[in-house]
Amino acid sequence: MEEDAGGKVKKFLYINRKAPYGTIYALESLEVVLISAAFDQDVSLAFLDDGVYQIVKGQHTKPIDVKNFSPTYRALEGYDIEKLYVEKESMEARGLKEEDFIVPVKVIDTADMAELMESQDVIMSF
Amino acid sequence: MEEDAGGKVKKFLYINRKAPYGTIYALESLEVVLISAAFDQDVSLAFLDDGVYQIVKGQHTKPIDVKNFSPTYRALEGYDIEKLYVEKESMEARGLKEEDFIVPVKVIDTADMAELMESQDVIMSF
Amino acid sequence: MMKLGILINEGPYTHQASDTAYLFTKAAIEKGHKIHRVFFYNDGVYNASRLTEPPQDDRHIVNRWQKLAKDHHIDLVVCVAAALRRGIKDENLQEGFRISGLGQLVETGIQSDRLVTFGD
Amino acid sequence: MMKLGILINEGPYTHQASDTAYLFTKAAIEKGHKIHRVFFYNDGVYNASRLTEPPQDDRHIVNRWQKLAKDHHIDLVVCVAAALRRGIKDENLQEGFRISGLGQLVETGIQSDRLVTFGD
Amino acid sequence: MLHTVNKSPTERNALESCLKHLKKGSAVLLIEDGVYGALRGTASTKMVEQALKIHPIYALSPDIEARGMQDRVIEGIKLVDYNGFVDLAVEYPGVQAWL
Amino acid sequence: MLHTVNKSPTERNALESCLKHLKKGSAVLLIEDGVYGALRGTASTKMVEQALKIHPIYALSPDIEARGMQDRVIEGIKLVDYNGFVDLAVEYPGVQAWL
Repeated sequence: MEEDAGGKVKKFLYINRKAPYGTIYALESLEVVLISAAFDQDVSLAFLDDGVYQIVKGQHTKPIDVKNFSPTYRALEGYDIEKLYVEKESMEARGLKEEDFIVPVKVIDTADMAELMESQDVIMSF
Repeated sequence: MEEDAGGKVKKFLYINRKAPYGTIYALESLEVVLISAAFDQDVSLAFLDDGVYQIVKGQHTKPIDVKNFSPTYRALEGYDIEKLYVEKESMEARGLKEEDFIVPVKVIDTADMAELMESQDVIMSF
Repeated sequence: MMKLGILINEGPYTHQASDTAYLFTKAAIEKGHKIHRVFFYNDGVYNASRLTEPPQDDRHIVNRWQKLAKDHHIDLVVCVAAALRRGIKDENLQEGFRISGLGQLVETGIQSDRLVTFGD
Repeated sequence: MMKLGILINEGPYTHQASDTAYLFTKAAIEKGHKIHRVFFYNDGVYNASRLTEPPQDDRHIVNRWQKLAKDHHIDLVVCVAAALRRGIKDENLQEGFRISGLGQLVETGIQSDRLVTFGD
Repeated sequence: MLHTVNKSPTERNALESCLKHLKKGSAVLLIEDGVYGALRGTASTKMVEQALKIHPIYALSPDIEARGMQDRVIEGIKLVDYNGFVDLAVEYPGVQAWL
Repeated sequence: MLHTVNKSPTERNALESCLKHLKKGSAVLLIEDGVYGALRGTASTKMVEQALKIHPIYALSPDIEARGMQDRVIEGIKLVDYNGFVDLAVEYPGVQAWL
């Protein structure tokens, strides 16, 4: 892997707005996040709208014969990817609480989420 | 083409709920409808939700370099496919009127659309 | 016992449609129903690619369909028009699938007691 | 003049994403901007299939990308992981595209002044 | 008629449109991301509970479990596995997918 | 930031979610099926007109014309072609796609 990016450090935000398993977007987004760890950038993840479902505890995918990738979010910490933001309004509209998530997250409101988006150099959405 | 289906005549309903061009579903649905003409079945088309956009007049697709398939709906009559239903509530929520459509349609309300769906033998949605 | 037709409109891995269709079809067979045909349309044609190579720890959607079809003599039909514009041809078609016209879908609707659609 | 990176997440014909990305990229080149890379991810990898054969009266999305890249020396990169699980390999890869790792996408984000995403 | 819905009600309009088109005797089966429509305490719960007064609503338990939603299902929604899905498809006179 | 939306507001929640996340100085560009959000007299018109009071909203005219919507665009929404799309992507400090 070529990891030399000329010493630049940019703020990367990965936006997750889709539920897991119904489509592959959540998984393939996570695959990019993992790769980005090798580039020493300033990485954040945002979970809003149905994206908050990606990190809910208690996923058991054996009955649909698909790999459960939710534990991988826990591994992000080991790659120094620790800035995970969940939008409060999205979480509440789905009856979820902070303790329902598989990883520590920072819950922020819509205004702060908008602020976070605005402050980024590179935004990836899948 | 094998058109012998053992003499059975079934009621086929093609349900169109998606806008044209953003995705290929409207076009590929129309391709099935055209083929079904060869089978002497009792064919109806339903346009509801964003599907009503498929048959709006005045489509000019040259600027996006995609083929304009809306005139094909006019050709359906030549194949004895004449039962085209548009849902009134869907049409009105999009600011459309019966005269905005490229083909003659029957405008029916949600209750009648539900009735139409219920009375079919085979329903295809794309 | 009924005759079921299956329509799959999305490609493997990207959408769950093909997974659900497979598990439904398998359950239907085990219950003694007959599968008249599985028809692959729209992006569903990608389910027939012989070149598909998922990660080792993932299910192999293409080969799974192939095996089910072989074990139970199921007709797996890929729409020729949808396949051509998506780069699926005899050249990369998995054994056990066949390419044919859309008429086969209409015929499936006519001949089956139920047509069950899986898509996006 | 700016350096632009393009990300395409959907396959040809099925979604308009690749069409829009192409017309955007062409306009950007004509305006004198530089395209750092076009990266094909998710179903976007299907844009690189050499076997694609649209109807005669339709645009040829794959060959159009190929020509644009050739005329303007654009790097067209297909993600290897996304491609393998979708049956895109050297065997059916159109000339002018290359298969590489996801790191190339991150690098595109780092090196480009703007990353513009087209998807579903 | 058995109506299948595979889209999340907080992302798309499929479930809402489906529920508006139910006739007496029809049932709904929530599958794939559609199972998010089966949950308590969400923005779509009330709409689903209203429909549940008149129509049987089922949800595919493998999809519920995959998404970690097993403890959140609205009371009265019946869980079925793939065998149950087949039985429903056979029991009702037709299957309509709300794609 | 330039926010692009390519989904119909009557099918999905992308436009609504986007409009909630606009910061001062941000603009919206409607493309592909997103251009249905640019229309007068629809269920989403009011929401878009509200946002238009604060933020510039653009729509991609090739997509408007493809869909036959050229006579229905809300006053104040500016039409751009692919060149204009490029100019907007360059003018704003970043582009965020609401997929």
